Order: sequence, then structure tokens, then C-alpha cells
Amino acid sequence: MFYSQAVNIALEEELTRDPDVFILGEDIGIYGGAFGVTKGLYEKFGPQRIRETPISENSFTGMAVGAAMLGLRPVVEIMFMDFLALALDQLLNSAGKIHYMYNGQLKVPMVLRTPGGAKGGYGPSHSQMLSSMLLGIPGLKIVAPSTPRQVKGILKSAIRDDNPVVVIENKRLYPQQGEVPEGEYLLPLDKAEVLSPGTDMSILTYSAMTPLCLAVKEAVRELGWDPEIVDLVSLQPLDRESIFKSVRKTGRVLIVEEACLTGGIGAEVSALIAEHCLDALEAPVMRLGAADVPIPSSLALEKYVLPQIEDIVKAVQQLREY
Amino acid sequence: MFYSQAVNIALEEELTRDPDVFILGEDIGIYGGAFGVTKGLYEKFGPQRIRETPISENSFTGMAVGAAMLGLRPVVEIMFMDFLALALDQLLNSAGKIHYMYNGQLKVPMVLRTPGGAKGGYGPSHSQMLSSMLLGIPGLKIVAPSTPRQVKGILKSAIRDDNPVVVIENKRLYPQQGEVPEGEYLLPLDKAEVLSPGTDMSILTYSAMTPLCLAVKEAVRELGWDPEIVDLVSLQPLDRESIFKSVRKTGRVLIVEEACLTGGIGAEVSALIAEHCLDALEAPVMRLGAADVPIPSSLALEKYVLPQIEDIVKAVQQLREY
Amino acid sequence: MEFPEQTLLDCYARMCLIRAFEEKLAELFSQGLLGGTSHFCIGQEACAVGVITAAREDDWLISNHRGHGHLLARGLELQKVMSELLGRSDGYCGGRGGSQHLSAPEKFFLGTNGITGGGLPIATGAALALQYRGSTQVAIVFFGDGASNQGTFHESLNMASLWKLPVLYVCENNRYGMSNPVEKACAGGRVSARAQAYCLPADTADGSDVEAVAQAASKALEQVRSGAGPFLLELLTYRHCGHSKNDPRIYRSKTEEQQMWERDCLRITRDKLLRRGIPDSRLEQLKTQAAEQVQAAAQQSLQAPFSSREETLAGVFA
Amino acid sequence: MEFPEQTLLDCYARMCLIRAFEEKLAELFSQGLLGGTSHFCIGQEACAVGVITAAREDDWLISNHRGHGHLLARGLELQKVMSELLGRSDGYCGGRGGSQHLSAPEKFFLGTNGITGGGLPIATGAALALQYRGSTQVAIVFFGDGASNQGTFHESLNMASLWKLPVLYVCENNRYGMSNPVEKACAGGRVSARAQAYCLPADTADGSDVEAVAQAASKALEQVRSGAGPFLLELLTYRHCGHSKNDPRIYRSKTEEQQMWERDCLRITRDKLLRRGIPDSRLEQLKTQAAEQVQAAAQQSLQAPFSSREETLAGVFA
Ligand SMILES: Cc1ncc(C[n+]2csc(CCOP(=O)(O)OP(=O)(O)O)c2C)c(N)n1
Ligand SMILES: Cc1ncc(C[n+]2csc(CCOP(=O)(O)OP(=O)(O)O)c2C)c(N)n1
Ligand SMILES: [Mg+2]
Ligand SMILES: [Mg+2]
Repeated sequence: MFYSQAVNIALEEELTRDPDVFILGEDIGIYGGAFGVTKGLYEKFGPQRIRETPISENSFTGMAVGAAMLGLRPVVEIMFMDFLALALDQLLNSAGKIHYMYNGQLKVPMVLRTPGGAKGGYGPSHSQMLSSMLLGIPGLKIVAPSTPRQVKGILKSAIRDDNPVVVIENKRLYPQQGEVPEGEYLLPLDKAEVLSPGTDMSILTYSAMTPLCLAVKEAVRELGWDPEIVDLVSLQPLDRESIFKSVRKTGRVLIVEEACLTGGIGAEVSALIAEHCLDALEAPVMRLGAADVPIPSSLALEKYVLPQIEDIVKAVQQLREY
Repeated sequence: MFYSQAVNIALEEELTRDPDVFILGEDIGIYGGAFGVTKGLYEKFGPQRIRETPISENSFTGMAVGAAMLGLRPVVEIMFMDFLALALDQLLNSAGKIHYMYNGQLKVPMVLRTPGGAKGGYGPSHSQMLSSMLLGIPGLKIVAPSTPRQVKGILKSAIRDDNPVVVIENKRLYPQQGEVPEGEYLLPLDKAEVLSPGTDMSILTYSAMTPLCLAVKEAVRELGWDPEIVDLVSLQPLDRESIFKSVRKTGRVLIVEEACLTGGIGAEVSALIAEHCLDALEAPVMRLGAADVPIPSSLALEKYVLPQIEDIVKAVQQLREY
Repeated sequence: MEFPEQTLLDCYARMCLIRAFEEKLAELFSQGLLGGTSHFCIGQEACAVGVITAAREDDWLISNHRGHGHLLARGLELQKVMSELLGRSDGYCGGRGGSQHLSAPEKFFLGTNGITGGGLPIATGAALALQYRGSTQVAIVFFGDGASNQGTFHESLNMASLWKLPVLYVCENNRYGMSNPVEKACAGGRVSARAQAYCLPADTADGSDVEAVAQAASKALEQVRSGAGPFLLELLTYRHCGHSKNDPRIYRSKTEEQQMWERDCLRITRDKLLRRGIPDSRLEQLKTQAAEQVQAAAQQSLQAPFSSREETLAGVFA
Repeated sequence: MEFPEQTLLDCYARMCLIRAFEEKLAELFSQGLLGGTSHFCIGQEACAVGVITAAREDDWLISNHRGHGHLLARGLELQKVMSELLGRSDGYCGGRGGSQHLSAPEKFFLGTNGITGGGLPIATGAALALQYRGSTQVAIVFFGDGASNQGTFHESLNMASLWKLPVLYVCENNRYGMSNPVEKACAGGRVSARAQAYCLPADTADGSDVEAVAQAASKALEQVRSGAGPFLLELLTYRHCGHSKNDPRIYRSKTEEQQMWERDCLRITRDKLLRRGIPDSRLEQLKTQAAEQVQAAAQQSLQAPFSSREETLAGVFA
């Protein structure tokens, strides 16, 4: 099943299970969303439950907050993660704060789904992985599942969670295939996943970089190298236990992400490791991320900006040889 | 001279020097700004140069971008840093990208000034230090001067810089006093400053935490401890050279900031140190920041959330004793 | 609308309470007992009391930074409000929210809001939830003339109109957004004139006449409750006080201020009651009672404890 | 407005060029030679050509995601545009910007913009700069019906009105924002009706009639240039093609599409020219020339090199 289908099925199952769940966003109706993720839902659930909005990101996100405060469970779609900046105020100053600042009197059980990342040639305003923009917002949970299985289990859990959860999908992941358990399948929102155990080093990654890192593992196998691939899955909170366990096991760390290197999730992960596992480190923690430049439209240029398999292989080699 | 006066004088000097410089923001006219920073400018320069806007943060920030593209040098004031989220789209998707994505054909010589931080009792939506929200935005320069002298030199340079520069001021710093050179005084936008040399450890800090760290230095002197206080001043780019130099000298690092700990500037600084100075570290890098919760309104509660002098002293002791 | 005598008396009492409450806050500020900042609604009490009197008790209220009138008109417990503003653990939000972030869902008070214009989408979303559930409740949101220039105003009213959501938008046009006169911030100077852009019905009422406010609000609410969709009600009012704690009010003339005191809503209501034959002494008594209530609440709150460090660091997530 | 014959012919030629350009792009897409996505303006060419013909050459243009018409009408070099879309180093932005982020300041083309509604504040700010400098230039911004629901529309038009900025807001109402019909997204369905909320003058013109567009734009521009402040011009138009590359257009009927082809702006202009006695062969020739130009540009651009890694990583800061 495609990643995009897994999202679709998770939505459909939750819409069926709980009448308080509804979706809102742009072109999510008969159009089925810019990436076809919501296809068929409008026909099945109608305009109340699949509510197509005008292009007003800030306010329809704020409306989700208001509806959630009254007990509904809105699932907002922001068509491209790049547009999240328009809606950030309501995430920062409302959604993330309400439960705490109103002292637990109200909660905000909403989900915001949005695809980050570069699909190839979409250019500066349609390609960004803005995961780190959200990291410093207390009160938000942030997850970035990388496989069809994960996204089904995570999205269903996110919808049932009583807190605002941002689910970062990825345009490059939508057409990826994988097995997905049928029916009820829930994953915790705060757990990393060791996708491929190894001994040489820990590669910590998430979202569209995960399949790349798995491919790197295959590529370096013949050299006798054996990295452990840890999918962070949850970016807030980070699953410290799993991260530290892997680091203590391997002693070497490479963090790979699609967000800009500077100020990325990798910075926080690296800082946590430096605080808690310094003694276990056999080499400096390495980070790979997008170059600190806007993402060019030209496909030929895009690849210089985003981490490629070769870049990861090179980093793995460097880290081994340190 | 007060910090707020230093800002005022920098603005006045630049407005006088260059007719292309103008200010826009809310209540910056005869009211003089929410913190009195622009007092007297309206009377001197009139409504064209001191342009008072409606409450429309997103659009007046975008207008500054447009005006800067045509060669003016707007200085935007966002009244509280918390409101920056409303204007983030134009910083992220326009200001930071234009020079690069249009391949150098256009530049955006604008400044955005905004006071972050808690003044005491302003509560969840009026107290945040959102420095890290901006860190992952390529194309922005971010500075956070901590003294009247610094803010004068930095703001004047920022206004003359051909790139978008975010100047983070601080409500708690406005009433602080210090000497300020008269007339032409420019500071580089990319340099940290060792405010007080020391030998024991490096305390890396910025904005309103700087005076606190200096006070800590005084407080621990009698114990015979001698931390080096490095004011980062520039958050993007970080002055790696100065940071690494201090770390190599002392071998121990404490980072102190007012932003939420998770995903803060400290994360990036710590990650850089772990990448480049691992061998020099005699102890894990420690970070202090705001607790990952919204900032409560109650003064009594606020102090539990933000780093206090005692917290810093405790951290210094821990780090020494490691 | 002519209120029955008792209703008008109740309104007057409530307005006195709000006024006394804020006067007490000013005192606490000057004594250094109250931190942070706070926005008084002195002069605008009739807006809050008029609209909320016209509303059902279970209509959801969404307020802004200037919310003391709204929450006291809704009948939140004085002492718990006072404690909240004084940052105490027995406040509505344990001292976390303060004046600009105060909610009391059991009173259908969804919350004050520190972001200008930030409450508009929230109210619109609350109305969506009410419609979704087939409720006859209405969401009522208060905002200022200044807030009407935020993009959220446009986006929210447009969506509410498209979907016929049960929301009453109440703009308290007090002529200024902080120091900025409405004519300089809001093209045309009248917020209700913007309604037609969204095909919304709108009305304007004299915000210093509590009966006029209630009448307009009643009509509007009836329409909204009937399923006709949202309504924009503009109340022309004035804040006698400064925008917030330290406002020297240099952006307007003393003459204007004096003229507006003549139209003070408490004074107008008082005159109405006197004309109806209520003795002055009874009205004085209401004022005194209000002051006493407020005094008692403050005294009690000042004794209340603060939350502990442990409590303060907990509760980010539900 | 009746154009002189040569002007109408020039307009027709320009519209043919835009059409041919996008048809070529579609071909390149299907051949896998063009990446990313791109939004065609097929059906809307008269809007771009009409407005820009009425404008001065040094009036600043601000465009949106659907900008090929605007930039070709302004006379940007075909080959440099083609190269930009093909991501080559000799494109206007060296391949960094592509379709949605393309600027050519030497042609007073400030840029296309990928954020719906994002160009509105930028144009308003450009107008502020023009006013500041005492220029007689005008800023002209193109946006869609969908964009009119963004907060930036409200905020920008309000400020432009307050300050009488020299900006012409041109809404190309093509009935849909992506798949969303204008009546479902924009209360009332007419963008120009929103102008009065900001005390702005507005006009509506038939966007498939290039002369009507030019006439309305001329009048509007004259007014703006005279210092009277901003103007909102709504052009009723239709995009025959899908929203972007892979749009199956299931949100509208084939009947509607066929009807709208009858009102295709190229067809209408062609008919006008025929009625004026221009021989069919001459018009065919213009079409052929356009196709040839486009073909030549594409061929040349497909040979052009890409920027290097080193170049790509440089130039974030001025
Ligand atoms: C987004 C945002 N911008 C600015 C402010 C600062 N501020 C608080 S209230 C206010 C004026 C609001 O004016 P209006 O809406 O008319 O309400 P009033 O204060 O007159 O009741 C301003 C500018 C804010 N709190 N939030
Ligand atoms: C902020 C933002 N939201 C959503 C989108 C996705 N998007 C691109 S164009 C478009 C429709 C715009 O409609 P309209 O303004 O009518 O212009 P048209 O496409 O019809 O020319 C949408 C939703 C975007 N690019 N930016
Ligand atoms: Mg006001
Ligand atoms: Mg459209």
C-alpha cells in the first residue's frame, strides 16, 4: 500500500469510528487533496465532515483550535508545509498553550497534517521541511512517520490524542509502498523505531531521509559496514531512551535530516547526546541536513542542497574512519 | 544611557543619515512605541518616515519586503516578539529567499526589530523569546544585542546591511543602563563578544541572560571560580571561531538562554561544539533555558520557568564538579 | 428596548461591579501588588453587560485582551478572577493565564486572548462545533476596532458567512486601537461597513446605552440562533482609561475625554434609573456594595498561596 | 476601447505567444523534460495582455503562481524564461526560481510568487516605496479569486486605502481557486464587491476581451497615477486548463468547459481582427510565428548548462 493510501485509510477509519472527527483544509473534497490523500472521503462522509476551506490558513487552523476546545477532533490539512508559517500563530499562541495556560480546564484535541520536503522541482516555497520551526513550541507533539505502516498507526493515535499533534508527512514518501496492518493499529506518539539494527554507528533520521538511510545501509553492507538505522518518528518529544541506547551501543552518531542543517532537529538530538552520552562517544556527532540556502527549483540544483545517498555514504565513511 | 535610548538614538541617527530609512509598526508615532523606544522620532521625522500601521503584522512586514526590494530601508517594529508568528510567512518565504531565489537580482535591505523575553507578569502570549523559531530560515541574519552599547552599534549596522536582519531586543533590557559611544559607531553583525574573560568554563549566552550571567560571575568570584562570559550577540550566523576559541580555552561549557530549552539556540551551539571541539571537552555541554512550558502570568510562577541567577550558579557548580 | 426595572438595576449593579473591580486593580497596581499589565474597559461596561444580558447563559463567549467586563458580566466568580489576576493558585487558571488568558468553561466563557484578532478564528471554530452538533447555542466574540484590521477578521467572517455559522461578532469600537485612532487604522472608520463584503447582516448601536446594546444584541442573536448565519454588531463606545497600565493618553485631547465622560455608560444608566424613580440612595448603595465585594475579594486573594514550582512545571499536555 | 489595428494585432500576437509557450511547456512535461509543477493561464491571456498594454513600461508588476502570461506580456525574454523553467543557468534566476519565483527587475517585473496572497503586501510595499520617492510609477499586482480570501488581501487593501498608495489590484477571477468554486470560497462570489469595505474604487471587466480589459485598466491606472489611491479591478475570466500539471478537473463539467471555450480570449480577439478585415492567413502566420519562437527557445534552453554545485550553494546573502 502507498504511504498516501495509508494516510487515507487512517483518516477513513477514524472518521468512521468517531463522529467528532472531521477534516478541514483546501481542496480536500472531490479533488482529493493536492496529493490525492483524501480521495473518496468527501463522497463517503460529505461536506460537514470533509470541510473544504477557502485559502485562509491562519484562520482555519484557528477554527480547528476553537472546534477542538468544544470537543470536536479536527484534522487540519495544510497543503504544503511551507504554508504553515501562515498558521503558526494559532499553533504557537493558542493550540500549544491552551491546556497549560487555562490550567487544564480545556484541551485541544486537534491534528495538523502537512507534507514537508522536496518532491523534485517544486522550488523554494513548496519544498521545505520545517520540522525545526515547531520544535520550540511547548504543548505540541510532533511526529514524522516514514513508512506506510507507521503513518497509519501514528495518525490514528494522533487523532485520538487529547493534545495538538502535528503530523509531518512528506511528498516524497506519498508514493512509497509498504505493508500496513489492517484495521485497528495504533502506534505510540513518543517512540523512535530501530528500523535496522547494526553495530558500527547509529544513523538517526526521520521522514523522507529514512528510506535513503536504509538504502545506504544496503549500499555499505558489501564493505562490511553495519550502521544501525534509527527512525526518530517522534520529534517532540524525542525518544531519548531509544536514542541514547543506540548511541551507547555504537559509540558513533550520524544524524540525517531534510530540514536545514542549522537549527534542525539534529541540533537538539546532538545536544542531548552531548549532555547524556558524551562518555560513550568515540567520534564527534555528525549531522547532515539541507544546505542553509533556499531550495532551488531546478532539479539539477536541488540535489546539491538536499542530502543525497552519496552524501550519506561519504559521511558514514568519514565517521568510521574517524 | 538606557538600552531603549540607545535603540532610539541609533534609529534617529540612521533616519538622519539616510533618507531611504523609514520605520513602520504599531503605535510608534506620538505614543512612542509600547516601550517608549521610538519616542520623539515622529515629531522629528513625520508620518512618512515614522509610519504608524494598523494591527496587520503579516502585511506590514510584507510591505517592508516590497519597499526594500525597491531600494528603501524599512525598519519594522513588531511590538512583542510573540506576534512575530503572524508575520513569519513573509520572513520565511519572501525576505529570506528573495536574494537567493531571484539569483541576486534583488535584495531586501530591511530590519525587523522586536522585543522578546519576559518582563515579569506579561504572561504566555507576551513573554516569549522566540529566537530559535528563526534559526532555520536561511537568508536571515539574527542578532540579539545585550547592552546599550551593543544595540546601538548593531542596529546601525543592521540598517546599513543589504540583507534582512532581525534584531531581537528584550523588554527586560530596555531599562538597563550602560555607556554608549557617541555618533558613528558600528559593530559587526556576525561577532560574539567576550564580555568577561575567564578560565574555568565558558558561559555562552545572549540577550537578557547576559546580565544575569555577568552577575553570576560576580557571585562566584569569592568561591575562586572564574567563568568566561561570552555574549553570542549574533545568533545567525553564529560566530563559531569565538565560540570554539573559548571552549578550547576552558574545556567546559554552559549555555544559558531565555528561549525554551528544547530546540533553542543552545542546541545548535552545543551541536557545533560536539562536532568541532569534542576533544577539548572536559565535561558534557550543559544547557539552561526556559522550561518547555508556556510562560505563566503570575510573577511567582514565572521564575520557575525562566532561568534565574540561582539556577545558573547551580549549573556552574555542577559543571565545575563534573 | 426598555428593560424591566429590575433588569436595568441588575445591569447597573453589574456595571458598577466591573468599574469597581478595575478601580481596585488600578489601586493594586499602584501599590505594587499587581504585576504585568492589564487593559481596563472603563467606559465600555455597557457593551459587555448589554450583550451578555441579551445572550443565553450557555452561549459561548470569546473575549480579547480587554476582557474584565465580559467575564464579570458573564458572572464569573469575582474572587477567582481576582486571584487569577493576582497570580494565585485559586484563580481560574491557577495564576497561569492572568488577565489576557483567562477561561472558565463551566460558565461558557472560552477565554480572553492576548493576540489581537486571535479570538476571531477560535470563535468561528467554536461556532462550527455548535453547528456540527446541532446546538442552538451561539458563539459570541468580542473584539476591537483595531482587531478588525487583522487578516483573521477577513478570513473568519468570510468562512462564517459561507457556512452560516452561529456566531455573533461584536466589535467594540472605542475609537482607538491603543493610540491609533480608528480613522487612521481602518479605512472608512466604521467596522460594520465591512460586513457587506461578506454578505453579512450588520448593525450599529450606541455602546454607552446598555438597553440599546441589549436590544441590538437580542435582535442579532435571534437571527443567528434561527440559523440565518453570522452577524456583525458594532458598538460605538469609548475607553475613558488608558490602553493599559502606563498610557499617558497623549494621542487624544482632554476635551474629547471630558465630552466622553458626559456619555459615560454608568452615568447614562444611572440617569435612566433616576428618571424611573429609583432613589439615588439605592443606586449609591449598589455602588458601595460593588466596592465592598471587590475589596473583600482582593483581601481574600492577597492571602491566597501561589502554585509551587512542581505544579508550575506540570500540565503542558492533557 | 477600440484599439488601433496594430495594437490589437500586437495583443493578439502576444496572446498567441503566451498560449504557444504554455502548450510547449505541456509537451515538455509529457516528455519528462520539465520537472516540478507549473500553472498555466490558458484562457486568461487577455487579462495579462490587456492590463500590461494599458500600463507604462516602468510600472512595477507583481505576479502570482500563474504568471507566464504576465511576464511574457511584459516582454521578458522568451529564452531566458524558458531556461528558467527548465532550470538552466541562463534563466532569469539561474534556475533557482522556476515558474513560481521568477523576477526580472530590469523589466520592472518584481516577481512571481508561490504563496497565495503573498504578493499583495509586497506590491503594497512597492507602492509605498513609489509614493515615498514621489514617483509616477504604479505597482500592479495580479492575484486570483482564491487569494482574495487570504488575510493579506484585507490587510493590504486597507493600508493601501488609508495611505492612498499607487497600487492597482488586479483580481483574475477565473471562477476557481484550484478546485474550489469562487461561490464556495468567497462569500458573495464577487471580489470587486469587497472594495467598498476599504472605501476603494473598483471595476469589473470581461477578462476575455482584451480591449475591455485594457480600457478598464487604463481608466483605473489613470486614477491611481493621479494620486487618488489604489483601485481594485476584477477581471472575469476562465482557465481552460487544469490548475496545475496533474489536474483531472473533476470539479467542473465538460459542458461548462465547452461553453467557456466559446468565449476563449484568443478566439474573441481573432474574430475581432477578422471583422476588421485582417486576413485569416495573417493571423495564422502570427500563431505559427509564436510556435516557432517558442520552439526555438526551448531547443536552445534544452542545450543550456545547469549551475554547478558551488554556484548553487552561494548567494544567500547580498
Ligand atoms: C497580534 C497583536 N498585535 C498587537 C498587539 C498589541 N495590542 C494589544 S491591544 C492593541 C490594540 C487593540 O485595539 P482594539 O482592537 O481596538 O481593542 P481595544 O484595545 O481598543 O479594546 C494592540 C495593538 C497584540 N496584543 N497582538
Ligand atoms: C498560502 C498558500 N496556500 C495554498 C496554496 C496552494 N495553491 C496554489 S494556487 C491555489 C489556488 C489559488 O487560487 P486563485 O487565487 O483563484 O488563483 P488561480 O489558481 O485560480 O489563478 C492554491 C490553493 C499556495 N500556493 N499558497
Ligand atoms: Mg479599540
Ligand atoms: Mg482562481
